[in-house]
Amino acid sequence: MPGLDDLYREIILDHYRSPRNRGELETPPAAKAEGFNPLCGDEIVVYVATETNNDGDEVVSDIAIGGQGCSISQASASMMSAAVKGKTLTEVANLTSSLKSMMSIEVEGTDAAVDSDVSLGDLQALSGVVKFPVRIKCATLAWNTLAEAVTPTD
Amino acid sequence: MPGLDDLYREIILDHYRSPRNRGELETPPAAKAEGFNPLCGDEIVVYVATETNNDGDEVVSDIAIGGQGCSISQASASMMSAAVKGKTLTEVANLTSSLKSMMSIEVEGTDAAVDSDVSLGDLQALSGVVKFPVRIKCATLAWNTLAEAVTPTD
Amino acid sequence: MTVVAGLDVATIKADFPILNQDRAGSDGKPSRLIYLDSASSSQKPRQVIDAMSSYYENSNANVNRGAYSLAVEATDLLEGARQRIASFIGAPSSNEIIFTKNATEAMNLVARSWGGTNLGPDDAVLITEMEHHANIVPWQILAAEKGFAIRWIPLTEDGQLDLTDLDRLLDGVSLVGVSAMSNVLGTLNPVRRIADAAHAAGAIVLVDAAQLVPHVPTNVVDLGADLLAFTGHKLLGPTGVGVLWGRAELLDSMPPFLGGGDMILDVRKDGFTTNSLPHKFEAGTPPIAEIVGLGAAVDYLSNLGMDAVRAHEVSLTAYAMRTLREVVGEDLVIHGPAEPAARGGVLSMKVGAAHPHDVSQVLDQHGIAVRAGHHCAKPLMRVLGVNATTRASLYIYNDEADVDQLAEALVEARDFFTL
Amino acid sequence: MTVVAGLDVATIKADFPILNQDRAGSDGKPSRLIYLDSASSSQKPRQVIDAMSSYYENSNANVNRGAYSLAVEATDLLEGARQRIASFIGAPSSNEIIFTKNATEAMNLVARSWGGTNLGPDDAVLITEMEHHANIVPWQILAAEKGFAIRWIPLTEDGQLDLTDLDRLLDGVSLVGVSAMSNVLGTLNPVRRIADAAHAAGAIVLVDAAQLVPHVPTNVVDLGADLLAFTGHKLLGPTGVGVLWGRAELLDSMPPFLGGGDMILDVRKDGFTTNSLPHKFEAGTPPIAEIVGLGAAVDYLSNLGMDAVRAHEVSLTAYAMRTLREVVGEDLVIHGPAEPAARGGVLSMKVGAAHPHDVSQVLDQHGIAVRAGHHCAKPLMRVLGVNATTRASLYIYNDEADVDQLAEALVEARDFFTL
Ligand SMILES: Cc1ncc(COP(=O)(O)O)c(C=O)c1O
Ligand SMILES: Cc1ncc(COP(=O)(O)O)c(C=O)c1O
Repeated sequence: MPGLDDLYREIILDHYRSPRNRGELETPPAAKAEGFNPLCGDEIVVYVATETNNDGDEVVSDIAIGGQGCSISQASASMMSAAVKGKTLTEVANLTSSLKSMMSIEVEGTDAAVDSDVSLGDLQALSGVVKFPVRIKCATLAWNTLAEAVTPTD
Repeated sequence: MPGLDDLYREIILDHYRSPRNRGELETPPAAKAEGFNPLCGDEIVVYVATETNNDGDEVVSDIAIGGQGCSISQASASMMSAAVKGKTLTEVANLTSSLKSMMSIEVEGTDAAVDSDVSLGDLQALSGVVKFPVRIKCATLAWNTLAEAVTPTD
Repeated sequence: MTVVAGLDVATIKADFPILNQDRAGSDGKPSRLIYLDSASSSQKPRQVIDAMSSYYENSNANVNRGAYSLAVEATDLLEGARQRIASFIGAPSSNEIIFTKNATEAMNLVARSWGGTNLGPDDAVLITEMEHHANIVPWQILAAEKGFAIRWIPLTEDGQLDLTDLDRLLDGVSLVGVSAMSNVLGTLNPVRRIADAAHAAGAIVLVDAAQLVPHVPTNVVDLGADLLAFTGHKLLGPTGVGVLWGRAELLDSMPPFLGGGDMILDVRKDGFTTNSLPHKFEAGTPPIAEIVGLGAAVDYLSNLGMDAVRAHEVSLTAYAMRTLREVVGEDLVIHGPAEPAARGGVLSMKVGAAHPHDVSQVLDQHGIAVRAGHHCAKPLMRVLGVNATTRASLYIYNDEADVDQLAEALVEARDFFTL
Repeated sequence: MTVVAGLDVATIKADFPILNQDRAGSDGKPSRLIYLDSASSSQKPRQVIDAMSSYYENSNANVNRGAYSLAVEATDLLEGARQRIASFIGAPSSNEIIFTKNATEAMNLVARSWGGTNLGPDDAVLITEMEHHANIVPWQILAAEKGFAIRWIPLTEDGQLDLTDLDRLLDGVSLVGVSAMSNVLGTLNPVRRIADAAHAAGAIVLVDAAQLVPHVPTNVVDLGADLLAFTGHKLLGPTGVGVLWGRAELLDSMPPFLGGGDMILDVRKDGFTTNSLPHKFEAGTPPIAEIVGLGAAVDYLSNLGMDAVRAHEVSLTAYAMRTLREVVGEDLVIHGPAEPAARGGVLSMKVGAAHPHDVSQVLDQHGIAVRAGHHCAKPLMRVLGVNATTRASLYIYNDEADVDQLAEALVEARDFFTL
């Protein structure tokens, strides 16, 4: 059985204790999505504002995280918020896909444009989660919620 | 395991081969009830005509049996039709109760007036059925249907 | 050792504890069970019984709920079984496998959830005269509420579906419910042909595969089914578990059936948010050990190979039809298709003038278990003009010796009850 | 040997295979499971596991159908279990015991069958803020169709039902749904008092006894219940079986829920005739082996004596509340009633600032299984102002040593996650 240290890396505990980008954004202009982990009752709220940059790409201009959850889901959300700010939506998609493939999740409907090989930086610390399959949902909750927030709803 | 002879006494096979009182009666004046054995799909129809005798008792003046079934249900119906003709409804109730107690069925709601100790005559041949619990329903189907036919419906 | 078309029945029999026990015979001498009622419920191999005991002894915990490792283990066992069951029937995704308590619940789920939403007074449902009550009564209950019509595909003389008027019958129909294999006649119905016609007419197709999946290689996509139901206990699996498969898109469009734990993402005082497939349709604690057992059953059959299973049954059915007719003679009527390749190993018989209940009693004295009755298909009984039949049904653990003993006992029953 | 108030826990533990297996611990050393999640699902004694294996190995056949002796044997085993389960809960007649797949189905049956017939736009159903989703969502689904109102009995600060306004809340209510014992707070609710008030107001009472029947001597008549649901797997029994008990007269007045085999007397093309109780509500092949297993579970508990079971749990709960508070200290909040005699052995905790999911992860490293989450009671979570709790729940196989280890591990978790 893998030990607690595999899961709770120092950097994760740091983000858990001092979460980045906690708060709300005004909607609109920001988009908002709520995510649930039905297993443990965790709820996460992602607010995300985008703008079009000079190259004509949509970029995450601001992000805020609300809701409550365990150390893994909170840390993952906090690390995500730091990682995606200023990134284009394509870069965000690549990052998400890269994170999920680290979690050994098969990414469905991946199109050719998505590159799962981008560097994860700090997010690499979440790799220990893979040994605790139940916690994978905690780690990916924020990411799925972000994806929902930036997907145009019809 | 009890043998076939316990179940299929000669008198039972005789009633099965030459069933008494097969047919229909006109309704009204006769009453009619249908019985099902959901286990095997058997259906029995009992037609019964009653009249009030000199003592003011209701008496089975005529009875007819329709439907289809196995040897036990057919023989039991045939023997029943022979046994109850001319009997008062109280005598019929006593006979039914007596038969059921031979089958080790607890008779519910038995009132004091019912006497389970009356002599069964030929019906005694059905006693072997008790060793074949599944067939008890076959043996009692006609009797339950008769009871329904003579119960005033509201 | 009896080898019939690829199955080593002696080895298979050895896997089934109940077939290797001495039971008290009518003459007091011990005898072995000759089990010919698999269409009602199959026996279980040691591998299935052990999988469930082992689950309780090593891995038992509630699923989808706990974060501790035992709960993860239980959930993995359940989801692993779901995946193997999905591939056993060629389901495109394991999320399309909904666990129910039996095939009956699966069909009620469809009636209530899909039918409750899509059927009104101007609609019609088309079923067949050979349906099991489980694919009739749910529609009758709902029709009484919603006022739609129920139409029936009639039968030909030899117990096949009469599809002459199919297009006319399909006019205005929203759903076709059809048994892939009759539990009374053994008839294998042309599901694909019916599905194609139904789809062309704008209807969806619910297949009752309770008798198909255990006996015939099954691929839900090739069948053209939209929804398909089967049950664990006829498939070497335990009681208490059934399966509804459905196209994901269709299941997604249907409202939940039962409400409770696991089928929700959120519950507030003013309402709830539904979970995704398959959880949406699996309210409450699922039959966990039973799903694990069904997974083991599917493994057992996959190891034998469903093609070999089918070949064994066709060959044994041919042997049985020939032998029974020869030994019992003119008095024997076997309902349903004459051609073994067009049917499963379900032999519904009329044995002279003897009533099925009496026949089965005589057989029971010889340790032979067959079923006498209406087989939960009363409308079909009326079409056949009988109250009941004597039904012998074959499976992987039956061999020619079983058939020979059946034939002999049928002769005794016939003679005993000949007027 | 640990003897707590009449139960010999060491002997009991020996009956549960899963509690006697070495499992891999976090440090690689083998460790024994400390199972504290019985409110989610209980473990099974050898007697229950064996009863089911033995059923499959010796007596397996479909029930209510076959005339052969094996089918009679299977039917007798099922009906014998029905009788023992009936007397276990003081049911006046075994015909009032309806087998379902779990407690969730039992409550959905009531909602659909009774509610579907009796509830309209002017009606109201009264439930409590501490209900499990299984006694909330079925009413929400039905309310969306029928337009009746759902009202909620609120809670007091210490997690009891606040009955101050009961009479006003009951005004115009047709059914009261109440959990006899909360799966989150452990609260034992005054069902009899509520039932008396409900009956006086003309309402019937559905009791969710999923947590009561396994832990507290239960008599449906004394409770004043009209309908009562529980589930096998929390009661030492297998998954895949639940029970709905109802007053015969009431069940008789309700239309069938699922349609199919066994629940009918006759099926014609133009409709069906319903069978009598209990078959009317048992469509399709029942969970036969599971019912046999539940019968064995009830025998096991009857042998211990439910009074002794309850005494053990009160005493162990008192020990746990005292010990956990002492060892973990001020940081520990135990939700629900403070008085052990007013509650069951369900301890929902807040452990400092640590999230329940993280707490349970730390505990799991020590082989301690507790549940972290919303326990299928999200409305209650909102009332408590939390997202989730860490829940340890006690049963007959737990002892003071289990509690001591829990306390120690909770300290570690608290310290690890203290900011
Ligand atoms: C109070 C209560 N009611 C109902 C249920 C549902 O039981 P099941 O999941 O077996 O249907 C549970 C258990 O999860 C419970 O604790
Ligand atoms: C064709 C068919 N459909 C449905 C069923 C119902 O299966 P279950 O009783 O397991 O729900 C059966 C078996 O009884 C069957 O033979």
